[in-house]
Amino acid sequence: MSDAFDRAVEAVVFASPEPLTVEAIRAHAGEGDVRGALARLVTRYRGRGIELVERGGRWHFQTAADLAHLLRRGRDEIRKLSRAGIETLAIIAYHEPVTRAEIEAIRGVQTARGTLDVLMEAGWVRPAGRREVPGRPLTFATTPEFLSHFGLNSRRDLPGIDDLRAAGLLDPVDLAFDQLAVENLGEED
Amino acid sequence: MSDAFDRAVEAVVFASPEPLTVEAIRAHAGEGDVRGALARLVTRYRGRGIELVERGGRWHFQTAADLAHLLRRGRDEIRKLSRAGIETLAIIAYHEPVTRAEIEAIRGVQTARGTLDVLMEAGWVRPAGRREVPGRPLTFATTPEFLSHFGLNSRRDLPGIDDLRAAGLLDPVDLAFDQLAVENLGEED
Amino acid sequence: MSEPPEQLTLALDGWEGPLDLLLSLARAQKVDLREISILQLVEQYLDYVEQARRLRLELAADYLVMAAWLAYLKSALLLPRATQEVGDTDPDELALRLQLRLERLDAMRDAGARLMARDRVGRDVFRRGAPEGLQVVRRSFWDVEYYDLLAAYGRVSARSRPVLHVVREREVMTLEAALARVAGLVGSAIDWRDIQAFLPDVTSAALRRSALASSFLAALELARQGRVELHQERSFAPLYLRRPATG
Repeated sequence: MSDAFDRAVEAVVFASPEPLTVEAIRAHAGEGDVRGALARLVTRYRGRGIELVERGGRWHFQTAADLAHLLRRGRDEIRKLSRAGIETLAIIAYHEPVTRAEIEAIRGVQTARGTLDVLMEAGWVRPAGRREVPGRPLTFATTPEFLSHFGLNSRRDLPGIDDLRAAGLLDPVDLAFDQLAVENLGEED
Repeated sequence: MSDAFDRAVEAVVFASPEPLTVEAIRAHAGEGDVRGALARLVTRYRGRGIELVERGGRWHFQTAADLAHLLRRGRDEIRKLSRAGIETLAIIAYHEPVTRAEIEAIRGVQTARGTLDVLMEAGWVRPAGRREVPGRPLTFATTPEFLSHFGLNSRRDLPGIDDLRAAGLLDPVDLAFDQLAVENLGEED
Repeated sequence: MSEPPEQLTLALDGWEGPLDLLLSLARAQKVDLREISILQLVEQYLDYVEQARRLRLELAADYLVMAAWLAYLKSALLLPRATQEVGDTDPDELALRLQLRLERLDAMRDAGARLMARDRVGRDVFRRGAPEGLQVVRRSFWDVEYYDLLAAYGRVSARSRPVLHVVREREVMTLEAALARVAGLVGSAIDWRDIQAFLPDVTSAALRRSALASSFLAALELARQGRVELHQERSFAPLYLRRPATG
């Protein structure tokens, strides 16, 4: 029965961790018309989600080329920026170019290693050369993506401190609540 | 076209290194009748060298069992489980969730340090919460990998489990004894 | 002294405890464990252990514990029922429990064997040798509004800018002034008088509160010096002052 032999060839090629030569297939599947079996299997799988293909004299199964996009699925995730992240971003926007030490001096707390990474990964912050002072610290600045995300034409559109105060964003009552929240939650969450 | 969707499901299951749940298949293949496609594919592959099987709610392709002799050649034998390991695995599978003390009560010996470790390392057994009795002992249960490795669709397919349950052989000795005592009382009346 | 037969040594090494040995003996006796003779099983076990002892084989303690328990069970089973003391466990019950345990272990041993005999992945059936793999590429979108950004900067600014505290100047009655006034007025007070009567006549409510506070402290100080007596019915009731009776 050629069908029994086809089954054996099919299973051998399927289970092999690497593409197999006709001789290697024969070594497992036993004596028989390996090429004939391979040809029948190619026909059988034509148009299916799986194809039997030969590459440089070696045979293997692969998923159909037109379905390759299914194997790489993109997933969108909406994520919240941490409080430390937003504050760091705001400081960079208002003070750029600014070093890490300056950001920490303004925030009053150390900036966790990951915070700047996240902002750079988001595409909003980039390294902007070194400051010519001892230690030559790296400075950071915002990117055009930052402006476009927040609907700004330029950094000059950012409201000044007086505008923020007028809008109640410097309200010490808020500050008191914020600091309570910071104490309770721990910084840099 | 159901055929286009069948191809997609076929390719996704084929490409996955792990057995996939219906939900995982849908995540890659897209919206469609995944179960219907799987059923059609099972029929399509029946009797071939490769089969599509469901194990514990997860789907994968595997070689037909009757071809084992061709494929085993040149492969490392899978690690042999000790007698204690086999018994412990059987007790967990047929009684889960079950505590270490309950396993020991059935086996009549303490469980050696390595026995449960080996089963967990193989991915067949996992801790499954604590029993709400004094001491809150940890319980153990089997995993989807266990079902998949032993070719079981679900725990209901464990060999002879219905007979064992009907014969009371999965009940603890105390319970079985009490039931026998009640039956004998009934006969004496 | 002859060498102990190797087969027995190996056999004993192979048992996983006394229950395991008992099960093997029981299986040799009958196929159906529900019909085995417990008495016969006990004798077989005791023979086995005795034989091992004669051959000076090291027996683990749990085998000897089981032997002692079985010897007790045997004697209880053989004794006429009437001679047993009230309160002793029924030997038939013990025998039945032992049989139930053996049945359960046997069932699991059998189940394990059937499990191992199934078509197992990697031994009887094989998964695909070189799967392409499935990938999930995660794209992160950050949910930050312009307001969040400005609020964050406002927060940082408010936190880091120096804060100047200015205390407004306001009219107060000093403790010295209150001491002088209360001490002067109490000299003429023979009867109890409300502390309100000692306050200066002022229209400002703030100054009046300050005067009350200072006068109260002055009254306490004068009472300490013995120059005034204080009387109050209860908390928050009016406070009365008068010149000390003996003063």
